[in-house]
Amino acid sequence: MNRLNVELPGLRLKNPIMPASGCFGFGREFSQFYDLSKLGAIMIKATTLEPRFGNPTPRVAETAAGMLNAIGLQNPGLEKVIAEELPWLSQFDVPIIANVAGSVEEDYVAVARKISQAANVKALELNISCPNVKTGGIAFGTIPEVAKQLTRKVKEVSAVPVYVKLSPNVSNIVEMAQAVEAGGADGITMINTLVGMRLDIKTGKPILANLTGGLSGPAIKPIAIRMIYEVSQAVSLPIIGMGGVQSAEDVIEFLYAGASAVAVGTANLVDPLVCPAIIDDLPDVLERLGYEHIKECIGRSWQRDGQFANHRA
Amino acid sequence: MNRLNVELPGLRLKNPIMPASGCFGFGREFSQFYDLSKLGAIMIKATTLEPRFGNPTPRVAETAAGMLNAIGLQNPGLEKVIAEELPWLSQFDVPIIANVAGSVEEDYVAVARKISQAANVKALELNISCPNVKTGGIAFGTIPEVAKQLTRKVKEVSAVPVYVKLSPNVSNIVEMAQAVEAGGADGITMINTLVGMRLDIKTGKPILANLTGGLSGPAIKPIAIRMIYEVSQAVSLPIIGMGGVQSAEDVIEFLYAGASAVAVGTANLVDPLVCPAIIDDLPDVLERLGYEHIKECIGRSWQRDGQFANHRA
Amino acid sequence: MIRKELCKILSQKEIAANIYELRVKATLVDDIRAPGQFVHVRVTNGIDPLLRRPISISAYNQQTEQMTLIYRKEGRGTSLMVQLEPGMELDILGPLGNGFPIEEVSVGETALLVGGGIGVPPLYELSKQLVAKGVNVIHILGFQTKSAVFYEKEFSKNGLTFITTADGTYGRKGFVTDVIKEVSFDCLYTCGPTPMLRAIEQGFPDKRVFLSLEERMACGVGACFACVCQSGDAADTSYKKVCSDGPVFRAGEVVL
Amino acid sequence: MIRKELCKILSQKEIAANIYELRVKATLVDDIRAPGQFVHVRVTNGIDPLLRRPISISAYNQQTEQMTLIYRKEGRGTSLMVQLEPGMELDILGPLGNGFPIEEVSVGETALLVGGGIGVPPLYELSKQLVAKGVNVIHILGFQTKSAVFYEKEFSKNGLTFITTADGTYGRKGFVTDVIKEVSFDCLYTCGPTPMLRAIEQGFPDKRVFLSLEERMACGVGACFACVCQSGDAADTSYKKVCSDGPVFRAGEVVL
Ligand SMILES: Cc1cc2nc3c(=O)[nH]c(=O)nc-3n(C[C@H](O)[C@H](O)[C@H](O)COP(=O)(O)OP(=O)(O)OC[C@H]3O[C@@H](n4cnc5c(N)ncnc54)[C@H](O)[C@@H]3O)c2cc1C
Ligand SMILES: Cc1cc2nc3c(=O)[nH]c(=O)nc-3n(C[C@H](O)[C@H](O)[C@H](O)COP(=O)(O)OP(=O)(O)OC[C@H]3O[C@@H](n4cnc5c(N)ncnc54)[C@H](O)[C@@H]3O)c2cc1C
Ligand SMILES: Cc1cc2nc3c(=O)[nH]c(=O)nc-3n(C[C@H](O)[C@H](O)[C@H](O)COP(=O)(O)O)c2cc1C
Ligand SMILES: Cc1cc2nc3c(=O)[nH]c(=O)nc-3n(C[C@H](O)[C@H](O)[C@H](O)COP(=O)(O)O)c2cc1C
Ligand code: FES
Ligand code: FES
Repeated sequence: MNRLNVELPGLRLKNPIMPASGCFGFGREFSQFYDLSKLGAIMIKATTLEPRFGNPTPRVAETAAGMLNAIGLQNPGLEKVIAEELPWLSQFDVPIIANVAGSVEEDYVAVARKISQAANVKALELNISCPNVKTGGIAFGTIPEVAKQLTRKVKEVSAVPVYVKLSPNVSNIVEMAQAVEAGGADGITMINTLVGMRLDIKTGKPILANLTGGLSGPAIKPIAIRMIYEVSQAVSLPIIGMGGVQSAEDVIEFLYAGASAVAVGTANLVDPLVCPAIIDDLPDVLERLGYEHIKECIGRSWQRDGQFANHRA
Repeated sequence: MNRLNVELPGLRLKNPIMPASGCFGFGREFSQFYDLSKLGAIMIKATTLEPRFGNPTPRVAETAAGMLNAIGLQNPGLEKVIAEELPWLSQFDVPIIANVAGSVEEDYVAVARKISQAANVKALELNISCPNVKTGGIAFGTIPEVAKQLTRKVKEVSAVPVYVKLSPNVSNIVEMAQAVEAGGADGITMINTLVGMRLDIKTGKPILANLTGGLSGPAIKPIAIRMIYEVSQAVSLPIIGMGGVQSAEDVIEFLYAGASAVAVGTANLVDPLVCPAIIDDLPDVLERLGYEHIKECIGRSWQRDGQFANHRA
Repeated sequence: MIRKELCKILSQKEIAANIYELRVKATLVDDIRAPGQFVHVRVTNGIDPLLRRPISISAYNQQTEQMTLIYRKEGRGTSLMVQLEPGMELDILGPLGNGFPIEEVSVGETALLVGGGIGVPPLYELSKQLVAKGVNVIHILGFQTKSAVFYEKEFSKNGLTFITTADGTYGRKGFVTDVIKEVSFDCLYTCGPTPMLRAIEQGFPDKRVFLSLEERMACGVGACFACVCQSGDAADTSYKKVCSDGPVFRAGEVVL
Repeated sequence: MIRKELCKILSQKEIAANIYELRVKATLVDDIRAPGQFVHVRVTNGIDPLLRRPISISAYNQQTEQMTLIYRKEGRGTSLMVQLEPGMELDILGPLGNGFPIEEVSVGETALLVGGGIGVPPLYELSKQLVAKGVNVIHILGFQTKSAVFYEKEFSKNGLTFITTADGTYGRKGFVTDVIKEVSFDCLYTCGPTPMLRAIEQGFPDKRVFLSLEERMACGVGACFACVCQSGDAADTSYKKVCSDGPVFRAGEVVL
């Protein structure tokens, strides 16, 4: 019996585990370590209309139980992703979630229209929350009305369901979630990184050339859990949760909070085998905790007890 | 020569190190470990008009490189603080910064008027940002207009300078800082905790009885640094910085970012001797980095090079 | 006085499944005033994990400045403690809190000591001191299963010792509360899970009963208000801190 | 193939002030293709520090499946590495990147190897392999001060070796670039701080020059785009990744 399969708009997942966008490139490097068909899905690196070189280096800095990155949406551009990366990925039996980014609305719409037609792209992830690009990006992610509008425009042209990726750098995450729901989103992915900074003790200057960067890793997990807990109760969209996941237990905690599937970001950079390791561990953890199927964990933190009669614990 | 003294509105600090509010009680426990006169100042536990019992337990949970707390402003109330705690503290040669909290504007005003008259209270810290109280607290800290208004009201009655403590749980921290500056604040303290949550892997339920709690400790340092960097360039008020400070190097990083003094919170709970240890380490760190006086570090991250001619490095 | 001290590890061994006995040398032993006090252990100099871990003092000797901690390997913190070896140093804050009052029982009277699982350790020093004073001591020690049982021999030297296991694999099957009814005593000291403490408190409203509580802690010294419990006196809106007012309370003193 | 392997520590010693030589046994040694490749070391199973640390392979032996890493104790990560002892295991990812091309120099020609500080280690295996091939090798090794000098004897066995120190406490006072002018060579291999690499690149526009770069890394395998540098060809807007396209580049191939 498969205890791990989950169905979400556009996505039939063998298991709820997928690498998060930007932490897995387009999969090539990781295919040296394991068969990518093992994954529930793959969230590929943000794709923009034109190729982007991204920010100057240094682009990463370490922090306590986390890291800052300011990659700046470096990617080979829509054309190359469609001509080279997606066809290469099609050798694997795994749905692709294409992370779509841009500076202005038209960019998003153009990328979404085209990339959503690729055979193995089963859903879009609208990146309205990247903290490392100067134009567009951040404003889309912090003003509800703008986010709603963008979601609607992208929905109009997309051939597949649209998930919107929320930024945690807001006063009211629920308001943002409700806005994208009203805009017609099929799902939510959360959270993106928190804006942070580190200074060099010797020079006094920022370590990152971009000055600020996005904070990811275990440090942000409690913030992600809290936000998913709030959002999952306030909207009726499914959530793909992320932020500091390192282990099968972390995955369960995200599901308890209200996520229906979980993405792993930074941990891939530390241990390239982390995703298959988590997938292998999950059945045992479910067994130990007394769940027949992983779905029983979803939203347990806020459900009334007894809602899942067959829980043995 | 004292290389560490700093002058701020209302405060002549021997050194820029002080325990952060809520992590030091009213000093009694720590006086077993060292002479409190050694500190630059002391930020005492939040004081409310009436005694408060606070939230049910568990009130703390550990996270990666951080902790969540939901103490809920437990304190013996204004009367007792004035009758017992402040007189006891007056045996030490150290300025007190009184953390003022409440549910409605009138509470803040009443506490501020009275406590600011105590002889050893040299400044108030207006706690508009505590994430763990249901009424008031959080709204004051996230709506600029409300924060400005409250600041103005408290300024009207306070006998000492007023510092406003900012919440990091906002989309735009600069806007909040500018609002309290417009309201007449004499200084800013930042950051308070980020709202987070942890779930029990066995039960699926929140570990904290209050469900959510405030995230503090090294995990949040990069967020604090980034916010201080932004705010210190946007307002002309001095900043007392905090968030994850554990060492003299951390203190320097906060000063570089733009803080004029630094508070130590969570680290006191791990090592009761951390504040005197940092104070003892600072001169050596300054020597190693080539600064004559600690003031030379303030704002270095955004100052043009050469601004401090006498820096030897 | 409370000290923060780098203490030398003398020995460590696994005395039951996942239960470890750690012996350390520390001058802070000089300041221990009663059995049932605890220490707050920093398991790493780094930030993973960040907070200290509270562990009861299960035995101490002020002549030799040695003490014994007995702990169960639970999560990250105690798992790191397992790696300690003789000669290494451990950052310990203590002694903390108030212990069991041995003056509450007189020579010739009978004290009943009831421990559940990881609540057993602090009772060992208590038992020794009561016997030294001339008090009759009876122990009821409850464990999950046979492999988790420890210190039966040590306790037996001091007095009658009943062991219960929840699954019946050793001693009596059931809970400590099943056995308590069968013995008579003048004063009861207990440490263990809250439901057990609650049952005991309710069972003997007329006896002298002392309970040692557990609560999640941060500072361990009374400054942060993490570990509070409500006063048992409903009219009293104040609070008690488990770390500095406890961990031992007289039955009824606080709400369990 | 890149492997992630728990490698056994064979030995560790301090060979100069704060410079450590670590020998490990690892099957991933089988896959090393050239001197100048590196490994990515996870110094703890926990989260402090979180990221791996890139360290060059300074020598390896595929018969015995052993390799040597030489590193300077800098911050938290390398400080934890200092605590490794024989018998312990270390999580290593590798071999990574592309090394120095020894095929670029022919038998009888002269190769100049220029290392600065912690850029010296990868040159050692390169030197050995060049000598084995029949190439004349000259080394110029720059250090901060006398106490930081290491491997002078080892390099001297392979060929003429100049040592410079910035403060003049040992060898020639000054920088490696002061000495380069005095020697003649056919091909130059270098590793060290970027200003040094830049000076060398500019100094010999007509020679075969290969530079090994350093950049802050996260994944180390080419997936995260942390470690990029711009292509030297201004018309080419693409990028190179130091971890997977480098760390060794031909002079001019990337912008320093
Ligand atoms: C006064 C006192 C005395 C204690 N004496 C002993 C003893 O002698 N032997 C022993 O084995 N255990 C004892 N405990 C329990 C012990 O503190 C926990 O088992 C330990 O903190 C677990 O840490 P961990 O990192 O292994 O587990 P984790 O679950 O990873 O810990 C996570 C966090 O929860 C806290 N926590 C987890 N369980 C408890 C608990 N039961 N009580 C308080 N905090 C907890 C930890 O301190 C930490 O902050 C005592 C607790 C208290 C309050
Ligand atoms: C390809 C390559 C090969 C290297 N080979 C060697 C070697 O053989 N011997 C040696 O001593 N050092 C080498 N280094 C440098 C070494 O990686 C750093 O000294 C080390 O990462 C410092 O870690 P830390 O935790 O001690 O310092 P910290 O300053 O605490 O590190 C903080 C963060 O900055 C990164 N960082 C710091 N310095 C550097 C640096 N110079 N280059 C890249 N990242 C850095 C760390 O990896 C970490 O993520 C190499 C670097 C690269 C990129
Ligand atoms: C190096 C790096 C690059 C990232 N690039 C992207 C990106 O291109 N698009 C995006 O939506 N998120 C990007 N993210 C954010 C992650 O997808 C994820 O939301 C975040 O890192 C939190 O998860 P984690 O803590 O597991 O890493 C990036 C994160 C990292 C660390
Ligand atoms: C246990 C605890 C209690 C706190 N209580 C208060 C409080 O009463 N008033 C307040 O303004 N901040 C309070 N804070 C927030 C701290 O003063 C500080 O802003 C925050 O913890 C960040 O600093 P740190 O990372 O050094 O702890 C509390 C923090 C902790 C951990
Ligand atoms: S743990 Fe801080 S008051 Fe008890
Ligand atoms: S470090 Fe990730 S691409 Fe080079």
